[in-house]
Amino acid sequence: MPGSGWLARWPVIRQLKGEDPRGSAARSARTDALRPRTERADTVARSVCPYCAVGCGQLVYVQDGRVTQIEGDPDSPISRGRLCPKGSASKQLVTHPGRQTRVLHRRPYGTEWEPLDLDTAMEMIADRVVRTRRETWEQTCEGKVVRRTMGIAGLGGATLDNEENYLMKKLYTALGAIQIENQARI
Amino acid sequence: MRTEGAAVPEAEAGFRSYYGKPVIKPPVWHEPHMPTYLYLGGMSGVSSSMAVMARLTGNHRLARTARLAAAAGAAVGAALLAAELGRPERFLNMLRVFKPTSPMSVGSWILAAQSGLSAAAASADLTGGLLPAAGGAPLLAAAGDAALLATGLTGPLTATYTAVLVADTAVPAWHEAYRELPFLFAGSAMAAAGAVAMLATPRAQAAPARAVAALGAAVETAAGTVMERRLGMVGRPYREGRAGRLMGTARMLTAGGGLLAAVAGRSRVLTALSGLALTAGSLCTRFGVLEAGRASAADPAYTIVPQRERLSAAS
Amino acid sequence: MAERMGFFTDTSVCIGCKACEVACKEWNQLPDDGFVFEATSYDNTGMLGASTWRHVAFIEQSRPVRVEGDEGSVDRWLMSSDVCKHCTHAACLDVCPTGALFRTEFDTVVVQSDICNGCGYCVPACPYGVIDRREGDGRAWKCTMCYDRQLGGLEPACAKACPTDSIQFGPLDELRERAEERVARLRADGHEEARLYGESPSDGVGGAGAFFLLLDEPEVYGLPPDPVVTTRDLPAMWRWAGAAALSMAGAVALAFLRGGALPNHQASVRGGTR
Amino acid sequence: MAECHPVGFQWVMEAKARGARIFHVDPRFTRTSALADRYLPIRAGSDIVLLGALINHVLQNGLDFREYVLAYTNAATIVSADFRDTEDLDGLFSGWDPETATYDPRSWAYAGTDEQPQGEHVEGGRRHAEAAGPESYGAGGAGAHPSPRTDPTLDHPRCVYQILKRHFARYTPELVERLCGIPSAAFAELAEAVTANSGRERTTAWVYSVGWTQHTVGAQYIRTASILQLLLGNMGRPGGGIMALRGHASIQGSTDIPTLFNILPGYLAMPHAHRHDDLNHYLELEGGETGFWGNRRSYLVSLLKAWWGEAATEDNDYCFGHLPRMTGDHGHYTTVMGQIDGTVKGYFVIGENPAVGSSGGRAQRLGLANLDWLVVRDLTLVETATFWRDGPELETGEMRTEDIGTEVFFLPAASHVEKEGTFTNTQRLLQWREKALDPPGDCRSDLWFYYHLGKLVRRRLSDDEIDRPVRELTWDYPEHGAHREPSAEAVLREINGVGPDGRALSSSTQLRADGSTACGCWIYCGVYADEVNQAARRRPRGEQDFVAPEWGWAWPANRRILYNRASADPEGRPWSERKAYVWWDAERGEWTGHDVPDCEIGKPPDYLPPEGARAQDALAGTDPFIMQSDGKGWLYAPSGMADGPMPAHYEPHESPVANILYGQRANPARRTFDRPESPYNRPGPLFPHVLTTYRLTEHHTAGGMSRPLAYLAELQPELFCEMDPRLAARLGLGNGDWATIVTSRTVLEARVLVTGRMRPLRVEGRVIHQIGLPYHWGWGGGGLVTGDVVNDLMPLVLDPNVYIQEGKAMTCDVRPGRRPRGRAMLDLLETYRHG
Repeated sequence: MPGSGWLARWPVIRQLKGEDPRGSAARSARTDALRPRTERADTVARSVCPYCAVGCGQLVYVQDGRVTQIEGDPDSPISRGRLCPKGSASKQLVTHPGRQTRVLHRRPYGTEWEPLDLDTAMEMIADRVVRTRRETWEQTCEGKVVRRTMGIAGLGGATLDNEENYLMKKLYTALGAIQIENQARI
Repeated sequence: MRTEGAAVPEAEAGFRSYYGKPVIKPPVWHEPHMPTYLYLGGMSGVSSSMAVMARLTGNHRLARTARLAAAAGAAVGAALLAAELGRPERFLNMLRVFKPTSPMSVGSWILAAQSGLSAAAASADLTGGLLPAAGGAPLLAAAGDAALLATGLTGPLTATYTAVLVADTAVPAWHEAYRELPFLFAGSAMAAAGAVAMLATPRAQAAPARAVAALGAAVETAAGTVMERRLGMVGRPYREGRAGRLMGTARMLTAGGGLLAAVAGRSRVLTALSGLALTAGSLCTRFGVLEAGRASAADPAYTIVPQRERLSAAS
Repeated sequence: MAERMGFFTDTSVCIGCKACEVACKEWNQLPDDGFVFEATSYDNTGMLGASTWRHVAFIEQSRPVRVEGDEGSVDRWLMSSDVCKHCTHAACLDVCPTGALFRTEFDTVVVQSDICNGCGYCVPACPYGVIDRREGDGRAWKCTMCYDRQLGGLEPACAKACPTDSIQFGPLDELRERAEERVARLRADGHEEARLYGESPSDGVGGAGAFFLLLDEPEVYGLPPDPVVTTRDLPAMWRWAGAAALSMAGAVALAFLRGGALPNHQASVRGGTR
Repeated sequence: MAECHPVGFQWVMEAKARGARIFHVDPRFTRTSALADRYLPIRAGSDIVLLGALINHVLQNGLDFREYVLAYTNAATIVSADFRDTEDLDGLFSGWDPETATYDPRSWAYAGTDEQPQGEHVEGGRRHAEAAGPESYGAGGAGAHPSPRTDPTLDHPRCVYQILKRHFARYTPELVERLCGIPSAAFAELAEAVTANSGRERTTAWVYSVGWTQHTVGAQYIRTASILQLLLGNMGRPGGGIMALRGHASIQGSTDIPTLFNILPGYLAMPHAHRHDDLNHYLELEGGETGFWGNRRSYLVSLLKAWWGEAATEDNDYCFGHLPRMTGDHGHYTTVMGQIDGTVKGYFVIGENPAVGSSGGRAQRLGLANLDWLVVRDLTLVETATFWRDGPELETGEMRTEDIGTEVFFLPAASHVEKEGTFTNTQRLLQWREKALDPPGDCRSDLWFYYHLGKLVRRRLSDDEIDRPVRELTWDYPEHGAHREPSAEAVLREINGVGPDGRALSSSTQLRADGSTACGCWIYCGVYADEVNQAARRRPRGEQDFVAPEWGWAWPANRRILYNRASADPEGRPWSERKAYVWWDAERGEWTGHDVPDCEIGKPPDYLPPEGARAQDALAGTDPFIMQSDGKGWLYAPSGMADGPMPAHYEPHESPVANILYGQRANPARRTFDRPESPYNRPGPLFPHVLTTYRLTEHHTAGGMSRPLAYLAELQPELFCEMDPRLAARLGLGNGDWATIVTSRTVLEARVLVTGRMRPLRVEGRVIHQIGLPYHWGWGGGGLVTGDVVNDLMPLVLDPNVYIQEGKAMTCDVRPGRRPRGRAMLDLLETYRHG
């Protein structure tokens, strides 16, 4: 075969050899190598869209530790592989540059955020929970035993997993925190 | 272009559109690169023809001017074209394929030939002039002459292919003008090349240049008039707005410059006036045509109304 | 060559959700198009462009209603997802000087971003205003009908996402049949205004690889009513240009031979008669 | 539905293609209207008139599905002679106590049920109502007499059927035209379609979202639809029902396993200090003894065993005393008032953004600014985390950063692909998500956060008695990976429950009241049956039938249609071949069909309960509504509702028109807050227009998950208000201009979208303009686009049953131009409050 160098790949030469200058002769090496990037994924997770409650199936493609694509799961009897604009933007939801990945702390009366170590933050929060609970403990109310704290409240979104809600309710209830609410009220 | 009220303004100007938005995209080519290139390409092409004729008729002074003008026009024009690209470093991709369906592909090959040949012709002439006693001079001169003669073919193509380039688009004011545009461009190119030669050649040797300029002005004016008359509504962008002003100015400068060229004779002042007017006129024409295309693309009326008329005529 | 693949966009079931726009951008990793409120119904995209390869048009219409207090109330809201037509006779492909635009084995028209040098010629050549050059990037971009996905046997991202199957993807012949049936059904149901757009191989672009079922005139959706590939007239253009070139050469020759003879000829060449 | 649930809408389009007719009722012409066969514009807040008129149409013309109604509803039941209707009392039912602004529901009871509990102990009573008690009926009904007196001829003047007929008699097409703004011809077409498409061969389905719930009569909206669907025989049947389209991935799960103040997992009521002394007392009062709810002792004891394990014994009431007690409303808005008043010190905000997402945002922010500490967990820096540095009160000078003492912790959260767990979708379907990858940086799941927080708290405990519930809590889950992520499957297994042998249970019928079983949420029992994560099942749809029972797992017992016993006639035969769903197979002696039958599989249709039977044994073989104490669908609710046994039309709290039906203008039992932070619009010409709010397809709720995304933000980049052309012309506003919208709560600005999709309605002889505002914007939150906070406009006024705020209908004023800034904005607001 004459030449495999640039000259042989030069479309004008391919054209002279009879290839279509508007078709095959014009193809670049990159074009010849094109494949859907999902084929290069290391893993595919079967997930569910996090926006509304229809519960559309999603396939999450991961390559080299990064999400490379999220699209509908055609197997789902609910969504049949389809997604709305929000569901279609799910990859951006998990990869967009505005996502916060570090703990931030604002001191009382502070004017700026300060960085904080995650473990330290957890210890500090646990301290505050225990302290506030003790300080605001209510053993009785209107003559009745209530065993609770009105000093700690919680509000959760409705994109929390059932397992998460369960642990939340379990812990809060044991702590005696009752002002525990959810988007479901709103 | 936004219209008040939420519904599509119906039958507002005898046609319907999507919020008055254009149907087609306006040309992305920038000023001054593209119109200047059109001017330079035309000037270069006609200069080549003049150089050939001057060489054949023995008008060496004029031939030299024209050779240089042809080479300079092609080189600078090519540089402007490259600068106009979104990815100038990929300029050479223009020669990746040869596509007869693409006036720009054809034009690129033409321009490649024209710039190469005119550069060869010019440099042979220049070297010959600088080194009259050098040994290889006759050989060089012969090669230069051969290149020059070849530009006799590429020159006219360079001067006129650009009309096909702009006409082969969906821009109504360009596409519909595909008959007249080549003549308009040819005339404009003659006027431009004639003007350059007039200005840069001793007046004694410049008579053919003045004739070329005058003829060019006449051709351009005639073609322009015919074009606008024939295009009717689609030709409106050539008469209105910025494009209209440019085209009007071009018309005056070209006609005036052409008349002056015809009568300038050996008058220094008149020659200068004529040459400058024609140069400016030719540039105005190129800027005007580009601007008219842009205006024509931006207003959906020029796209929709003729197509609607075509459909009703067919049904 | 594989079977010709295409899009059939049935706007009669489009809900204007714009999933197609987003799914396209996610797959093709396109930049955003700016954050501008257009006040054109729910359309803040405007039109197709270098970074928007699907565009949903929103058209609010009212028919005369003779109920007091109901004048001008909208009773029809047309939505339609526009896309590159992948023409049989594609002007962008015809005029591309570099071969960046080429026809694939699926009979679609694709720009090769590693080849395109941003000459911009395809932009005004397209009779639908689809392809555009991206600011900053300098290259021309448009819908590829997810060529890479097709190479892996996947359907394009927009068609896959479309919740109501308004965007259908498949072999063009099948789609045309399906579309004919659909339009017949709609007409039988009293939607006289239903019509196909771009499906006929005898139209000015030889039929589109992406065609539409519309409920009003094409221009209402921002589509040209009778698009023609500009290169249809190219031979004529070359003829006229050739005539102009010859005329020009002739005129120059005339200028030299008639009016422009040299008064003092020390000419070494006995020219003009050879 | 096309707007907010586009992918679900594919099934509506599918039905339409098969010949279903789609009606869309909405204040605005939306993307759903565009695809519907008919669009009916309606004044926001008047839906009970429309639905009531449909009920009236059915009753007056005898169009009910009589066989279904007689067998499956309480139509024939005789109601107490003490009952007085709103028609008698000008908009109040009997039992109204103006002092406490609550109903005593005793007079609503069935006739001859004198033995039922009295006073405080009645479900629906004051203490019950003041703690949103009715919400605990998410899995079952309130208690009522199991076999009350009936009149199968339906002629008895005090039978439910006749009461209903009288109650709705004035809900006529003319009234619909006058109050809703729907022309009577359009109503007639709707009524004809709904009734013609109901019965043996056909069913009609209703779909709603928060357009029905976010009202001061929200729960009664749903009741009205339920009555209509029961009369037409559309409940428990394929293609029927009332579909609540919920707006968040697991908002159904968030009430099933609630992070709500008034319920425990599985809709068991939180104990109330004044209603419940001990376990027995609690069980006695919460629900009837008959029907499946009669098993609630098993459900609660199993829950307590799941939480306190070995420590929970029969002797200590299974640690029932560990549960904190309610004393009233501890809901979201009351909690915010507690923050403002300084009683609430610490606040966890998890994947939520009340600073822009809750009604009356100003009160929310005042509350946040008065905390000792605040923990916010989210994907981006939502406004709730940053209010102290960029909140709107800083611009007006009402707050200064250096004066705000709140300590704020922002902890980044893992996204839905970075953790595993289940969402419960709008159809009660649990779907397990596989984890795709680890979360980046400090991002962690909320499961991780609460598990490790619990461990850290437990490390800090003393021997003090108050620490006992935490000390004895079962809090030991396997940990995985470098982040020591607790196992979500282990938690799901605990939710499912285990038997005495330690093996996962497969059905809630296995739950025992003797402490031998443990189960975290009885309605989810079976999700881990056979030690298999049933929610993770993904059998492709092509490989199973249309019910697709092997995709995920639906509570209860993987049933896809609730109360599906009603899809068969009393004898157990399908009502029609076309509508066959489950049926009695006499040969095999069991129920069978496409779905899991929603009754005991071996209970024959002719089963009659013996005297004194309890729980499910007390229900006949013909009783499909197995969670109700009488097994019947309730056309009339003798108990359980805080605001009446039947729905009545009340105007929204803020309405530009009077209530022409009753002297009582708005729901008398609605919950209001008399607070200066969030005053109400004064009636009168100052606020002439109706304001309604909604979502757009392109965004999500308050925008936390959509505004930071370029691909979504560019599609709807700016807050706009939709306005009809006539009002716009009157105000001199053009398309794309700016307008200022005012309520007593705040002033905001929006771009104007002049559109004929908004229609002025002729209501009570005058033209009412409705203004539409999508509520997705805020001032920051990592958003690429910003805008004023629409929720700030809303009044704090709640439905009395479930304490949801009235966000869908209020009054407002509109002014041309942009709003004033800073102090000037407060001055303008003053003129509206007091001017």
